[in-house]
Amino acid sequence: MTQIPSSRHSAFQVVTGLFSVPKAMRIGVGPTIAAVILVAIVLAAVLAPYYVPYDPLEMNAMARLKPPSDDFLLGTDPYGRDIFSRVVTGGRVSLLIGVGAAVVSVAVGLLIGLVAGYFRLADSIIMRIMDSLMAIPAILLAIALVALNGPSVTSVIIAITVPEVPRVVRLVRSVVLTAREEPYVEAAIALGSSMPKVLLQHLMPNTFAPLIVQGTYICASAILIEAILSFLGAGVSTEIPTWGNIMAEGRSYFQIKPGLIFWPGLMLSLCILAINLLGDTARDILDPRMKKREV
Amino acid sequence: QEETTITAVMHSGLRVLDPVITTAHITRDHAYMIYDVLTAVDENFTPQPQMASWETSDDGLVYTFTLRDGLVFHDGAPVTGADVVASLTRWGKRDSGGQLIFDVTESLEATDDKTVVWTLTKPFGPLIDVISKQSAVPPFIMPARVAETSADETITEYIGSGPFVFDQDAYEPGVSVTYEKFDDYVPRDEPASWMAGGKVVNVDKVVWTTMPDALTALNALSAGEIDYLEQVQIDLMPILSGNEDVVVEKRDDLGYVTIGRPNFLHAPFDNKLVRQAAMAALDQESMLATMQGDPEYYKVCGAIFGCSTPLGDEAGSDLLTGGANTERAKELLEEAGYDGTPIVLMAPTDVISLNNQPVVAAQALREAGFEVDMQSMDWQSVVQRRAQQSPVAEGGWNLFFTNWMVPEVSDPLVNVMLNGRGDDGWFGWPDDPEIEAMRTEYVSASDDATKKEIATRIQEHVMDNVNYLMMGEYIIPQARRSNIEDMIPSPVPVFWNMTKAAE
Amino acid sequence: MFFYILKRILATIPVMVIVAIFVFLLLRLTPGDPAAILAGDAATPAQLERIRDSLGLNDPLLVQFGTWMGQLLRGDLGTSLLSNTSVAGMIGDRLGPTLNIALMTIVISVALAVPMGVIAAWRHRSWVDFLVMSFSVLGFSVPVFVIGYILIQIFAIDLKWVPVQGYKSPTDGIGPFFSRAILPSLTLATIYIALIARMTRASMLEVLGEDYIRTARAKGVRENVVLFRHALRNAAVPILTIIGTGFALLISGVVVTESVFNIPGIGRLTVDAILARDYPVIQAMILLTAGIYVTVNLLIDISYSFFDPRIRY
Amino acid sequence: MEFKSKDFTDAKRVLKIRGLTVGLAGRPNADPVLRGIDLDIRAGETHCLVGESGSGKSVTSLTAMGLLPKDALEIQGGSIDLEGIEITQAKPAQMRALRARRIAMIFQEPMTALNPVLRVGEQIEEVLNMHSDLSRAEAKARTIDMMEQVHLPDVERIYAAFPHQLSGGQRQRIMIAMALILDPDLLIADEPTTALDVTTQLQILKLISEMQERHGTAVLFITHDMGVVAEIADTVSVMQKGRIVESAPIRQLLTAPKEDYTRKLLQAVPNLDPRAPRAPAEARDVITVDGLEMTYGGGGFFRASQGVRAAQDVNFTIQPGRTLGIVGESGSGKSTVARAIMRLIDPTAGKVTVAGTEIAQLSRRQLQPHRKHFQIVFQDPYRSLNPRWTVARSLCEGPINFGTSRADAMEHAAELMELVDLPRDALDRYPHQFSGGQRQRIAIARAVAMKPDLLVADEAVSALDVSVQAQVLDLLDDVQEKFGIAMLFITHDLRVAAQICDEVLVMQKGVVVEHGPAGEVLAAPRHDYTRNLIEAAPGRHWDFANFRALDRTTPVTGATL
Ligand SMILES: Nc1ncnc2c1ncn2[C@@H]1O[C@H](COP(=O)(O)OP(=O)(O)OP(=O)(O)O)[C@@H](O)[C@H]1O
Ligand SMILES: Nc1ncnc2c1ncn2[C@@H]1O[C@H](COP(=O)(O)OP(=O)(O)OP(=O)(O)O)[C@@H](O)[C@H]1O
Ligand SMILES: [Mg+2]
Ligand SMILES: [Mg+2]
Repeated sequence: MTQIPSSRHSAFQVVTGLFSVPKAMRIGVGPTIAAVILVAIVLAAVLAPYYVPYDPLEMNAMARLKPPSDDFLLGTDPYGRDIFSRVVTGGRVSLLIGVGAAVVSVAVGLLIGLVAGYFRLADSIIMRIMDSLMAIPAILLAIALVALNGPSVTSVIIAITVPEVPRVVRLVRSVVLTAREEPYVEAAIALGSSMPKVLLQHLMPNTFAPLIVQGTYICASAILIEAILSFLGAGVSTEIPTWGNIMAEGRSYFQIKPGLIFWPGLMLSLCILAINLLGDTARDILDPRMKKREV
Repeated sequence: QEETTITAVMHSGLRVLDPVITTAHITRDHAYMIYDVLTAVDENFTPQPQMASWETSDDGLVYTFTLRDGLVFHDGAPVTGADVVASLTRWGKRDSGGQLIFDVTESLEATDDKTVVWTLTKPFGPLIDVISKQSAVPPFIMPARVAETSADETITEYIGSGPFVFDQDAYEPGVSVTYEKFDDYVPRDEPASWMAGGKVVNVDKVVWTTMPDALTALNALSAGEIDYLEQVQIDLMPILSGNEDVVVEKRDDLGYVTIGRPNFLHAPFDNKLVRQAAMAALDQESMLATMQGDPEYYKVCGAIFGCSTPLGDEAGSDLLTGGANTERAKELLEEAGYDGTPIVLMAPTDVISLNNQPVVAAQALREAGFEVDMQSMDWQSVVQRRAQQSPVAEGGWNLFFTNWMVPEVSDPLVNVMLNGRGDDGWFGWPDDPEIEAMRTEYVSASDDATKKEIATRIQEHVMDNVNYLMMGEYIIPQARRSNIEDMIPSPVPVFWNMTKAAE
Repeated sequence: MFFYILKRILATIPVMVIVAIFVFLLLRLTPGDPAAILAGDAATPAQLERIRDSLGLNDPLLVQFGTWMGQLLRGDLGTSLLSNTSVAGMIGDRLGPTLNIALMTIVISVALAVPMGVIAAWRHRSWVDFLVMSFSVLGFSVPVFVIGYILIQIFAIDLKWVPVQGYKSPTDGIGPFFSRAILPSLTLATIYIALIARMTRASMLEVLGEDYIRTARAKGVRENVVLFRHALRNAAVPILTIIGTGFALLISGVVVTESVFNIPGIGRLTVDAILARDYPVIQAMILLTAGIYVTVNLLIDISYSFFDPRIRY
Repeated sequence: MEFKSKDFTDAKRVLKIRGLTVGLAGRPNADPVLRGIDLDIRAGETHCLVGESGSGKSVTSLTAMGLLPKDALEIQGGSIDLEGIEITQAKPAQMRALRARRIAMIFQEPMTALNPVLRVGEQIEEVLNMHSDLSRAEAKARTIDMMEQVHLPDVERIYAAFPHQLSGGQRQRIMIAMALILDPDLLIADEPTTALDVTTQLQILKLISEMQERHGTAVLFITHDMGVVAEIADTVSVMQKGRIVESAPIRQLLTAPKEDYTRKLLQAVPNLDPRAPRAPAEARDVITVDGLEMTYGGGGFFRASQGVRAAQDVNFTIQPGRTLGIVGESGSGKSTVARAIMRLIDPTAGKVTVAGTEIAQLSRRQLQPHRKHFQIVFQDPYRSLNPRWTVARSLCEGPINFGTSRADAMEHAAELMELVDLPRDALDRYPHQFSGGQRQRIAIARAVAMKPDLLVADEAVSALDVSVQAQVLDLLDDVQEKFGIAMLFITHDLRVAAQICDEVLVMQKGVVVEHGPAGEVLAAPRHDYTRNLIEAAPGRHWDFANFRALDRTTPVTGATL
């Protein structure tokens, strides 16, 4: 007798396995795929100089707007530059801007937020300034800041960071304000721990989980804002390809050369998707509340 | 009969309404709608009477203008000699050509309502040419009370005697401007030719709007939401190609020039050899090709006055037109003892027609051995920075690119880049007595042959001294719905003569 | 309540003052010269200098700031350096389009995003949830202008359902207004929907775990009533908050959308003003948008107590 | 002591559970949560379900309601028969129709179980809207009527009130009205009084039995309070680890429990007989509190507010090795006193002298060196340890703050683990890897690590179930004996106070109403408030540990159930 698998059961499992994607997410397939994609994109970007077929800046007036071919994998742009080389190289600065903006805003916001959350005196002054910064439309602030410093990578990072910082500060402050009512914080005070120690060792770790989510969000939106700034003519200098300025430069070619928007757009979307998914996963892992719920 | 309205998308938004204070093209275009001019050039570059006919005394010192009949301002007041005098005076304070004339003016007076007499202290040959020019600041005639505004302040009342009336209520700065046909305008009898001839208006209303997005403008035209698009990006023409209701065409053959301007005050461009090296390194063809794509719409041209103008001459321009001569550039740099001082090249990011040139130039210059520090900034920062005479380290600059319409460079007087008076000159400030001498000669020249001869010498001088880098000519085509017809092929887009048939 | 509102309104004063000072300083430090754009390309340095003088740009910073503040206190927003028209008038002309589009965007976003989020939370970890979440991540990851182009291509060019561009005020007829406003609103809404749907989902997930939801179910209440009557109102506060802070995002999106769809709104006005360094316009605009932002968030704060009776001021 | 002793053999069977097995959803091989439960409840009967925390009481009740959390738990076998309807097979719509009409439920936390944003009247009325065709006016009339039946005052006003505007007892009355408005056959009450203070608890218990009498409802009452069981049960089932280990009529269970587990459970219940006071020590007082006063809030920019006077004129002293208990109903100011002494809040007036130093007015910095003299243990074992820190790190924090080297502190921590009866190797674990009782022991160890003179325990055992509570109380006793620590023990449970305190201080609304040796205060209260408190303690006449009535009857007259 041949072995017959317990057919009903396994078929059922296969079907549920196929359709309940989120269950797969829970056990980590989603985050795994996301991690693989992200690592691939980052590697592709970082290693770009070693494998791209053309210098991403090299113009060739005779080869403008060529369709994809063996010579030009994804065709060429209006300057006759190789789109493939530009898109993969563009990831370098886009990611740098994303990560840079995220790291700087989180670090600065964390510092200010801890101070505001803990020292009542500083709180009201800091929060008024933060409110003001939040009230100024980010994009306008960014344009003005870029105009002030010139469209370098640093100015774009600064321009994106300045309006993000108040959000981080608010977040950190609110976490600190709630956490300082926790009995374990009171216990630490009763045990004679000094204020800085309570702040750094007990309160600050509480901010990590929400900060990771916020950080991934900032990272993603920074990459996007850079694109919008380029669209408005206030992005990173055209000498430095980024996904944002490739798209912005290619925007009027949307109907005749969609690749100029599609490819960087695809990279950007994949990247942001992956970053977001990983951020959520990291939050779930870090957040003790989540842990308790699962137990 | 239904009202006919033409909706046109112009190259930029109208914000400044004073044609004297600014040289912006859109303001000039606006001024041609609502104001009239005394005299104007026709398509043969020949001045013709428009509001007034003129007579010149034999010694060339007295010009008498006689206003034609039927000229009224939009508020109903007749145009008088006093209005003309006030308008010319204000213009003379701003326009470089006008300044030259007023430097030799003894008096300018209205002897009666219809007559204006302009008396000079010494002959000024091109006087009529200067007041007839169509760019950059033509002398538009306004009511005297408006023209009495200081030349450094903008006017606040927009009344002219031109073929269209400005609709103040519908005006939204930077967004849209509406003109209505001026029913009391009396056109001349001659057929329209450039800015001269009869300005017969065949539509009731013209609305100019601005579309910040090139693609949207194209789509709006194909969808029939607008009638006319002043500038079409050449690469995008395929989008319109299948649409029989849309015509893409060149309006006139003159077009624009794109130029690079070195800063004469600082190293390395204070050295003629280095400027020549830059000229050798750059290649018109590749710069124009990246800008325009289709060779139909650009022309390699070494004539600093434009290749199809009366004064145009390509003498001595081999280095410019013969492609990139990297070898020669290297030799010249060697000879000049170029020490690798980086060139600060200002690259605007927000003006599409100026995006490409610095990028292409940077690549070519680097290949020739220049150190190039290309600094991206918005156009406003360029505009501010190019006025800085300080050294590069303190916020100065070495090179930038800009564009002109051909008529704006077409003779030694209108072409501001030929000014050689150092600090009083245009950005870049060459102190060039030779060229100043030739310009003075030009002013006193009375016949065309002499003028042409002087122009050729100036051309040769510029090719040697590299006052600026002529980078070639290009044309931006326009697009219209096919029911818009009979537009005058003039460098300035004008809306008289034009008809709109029912679609 | 009254005292609370009064207090909040008073608290906006320092915020606006800081905004004013900040913006003023930022602008004056930014390179760029309104006189130069006014005069055009061919102007000589001497001419520029004279224009600068007549615009008051050569006065000491403090004097300029004082003049501006004085004007503001008299309710005068100043005059555009470029067009020489009153800033209040310019803004008045262009506020309508932006506000109408923004309003429509908010209505569309809330109407779509809240049910999406609710259902995603309800069917937590099902394919609906996955779909909603994927959509909202996507909404975050595609630049606004790309979305705009795609919508134009599909609905205006291929299907020809609506015009490509332009704006008509609702007073010119609801039809013309709607057909022109729908695409820009949808464009703007994508990111907003993403934001609200996410927050709704998260907040609902939290609430659905609460005891009173169990109580409602123990009473035999139907699921839709459980979700929308019992859960959603409790989840409302964070959703409202995100609608408020998302408003800032909306303002950024407006700038781009107005370009793509050629809408004569304040977003474009501001960007143009920044690029042209038309200081009075920029200053007024930033104060205005900051004011709108502060007001919207004040209104939202006040509305909390409507949704949650425990919140009393 | 009187027990209920009605015979139910002839009564109609309302609920019949057979072999009910519930396990983790999607994990058929994991240990089930319920392992074959059998249960019968008859009309008019009150059946109590008791057992330690986590034994499956709530899961049993939720299964009967068809309210198991779908993605976490699932029925793996057995049947639940509700008057002929098989609940395990019912469709969601069917189940919805049954709820409130046939089977209703009230929950432990009346605050969280009521929707905070809906008016309580509407919440009751919703039941009618869902299950009947009454017009709005009729529904409202029925609701008002029901609210009157549960003895709510000022019904019209309360109808329009939101939950947060009501007291705990009132909220629970609303829950009861909601559950009983359709006159269901079975009422499940999952710890309905645990969150209430004794006096309110008494009223609610009375109300439930009154309603039961009136409507002949069967009640499944879940609790871990044996006193409550003794007062209200007809029959009792004892649960342990997902099984019912014993099921018997109340008298039989309390007098002659068959199972060891039941015995253990009963023996852990402290009785209301106060302990014999220990001899006062010779040493000088560890703490002297003099005229302590605390007012919260007050001031305000626009409206000067009164503030809450949470403690007024509190005076007491404690000597080494002795325990002072503070009792009183919820909100009487007990925690306020504790926190003021700990200087977690700054008292508005009064003196607190600990180990010879006046600390009430010291600045934070000045206070720091004195912190080691007094330590605190909090109520909630889940929140009083930093979830991100290992036990070792938590235990070392205090000593390191006072200059002990890390190595010494670690050594000491290991000793402490032994002291509180936890394995040494548990030092590297995180709090979530421990049970509530174990965490509370760690918290005690952390406090003891400082070798304090005074230990403040604010409801340190209130969150624990009886058996664990007994262990922790033993531990505290041990520690006190070993180190001669003075203890301030705050509780609302008079049984616990009776067992552990030498002296008792009774607080009401921020004021001390009675203060004296535990024997005197608890056995012969002088103040009415104290008397009420004691009378309200359920099952106070029964000595659970010895399976008999208390031989000495407290000389108190007044209300009985
Ligand atoms: N949603 C859930 N997911 C997984 N396990 C659960 C869930 N709810 C309860 N359990 C498990 O079921 C068991 C019984 O829990 P239950 O809540 O019924 O205990 P209990 O007897 O009511 O305790 P307590 O007295 O603390 O309320 C516990 O071991 C618990 O871990
Ligand atoms: N931080 C605070 N701000 C304002 N009022 C407070 C604060 N903490 C407590 N109160 C009020 O002070 C009074 C006493 O509270 P406290 O916590 O001391 O009571 P308790 O006796 O410990 O009650 P429980 O048994 O419920 O713990 C209560 O009316 C409470 O509402
Ligand atoms: Mg339970
Ligand atoms: Mg308390």
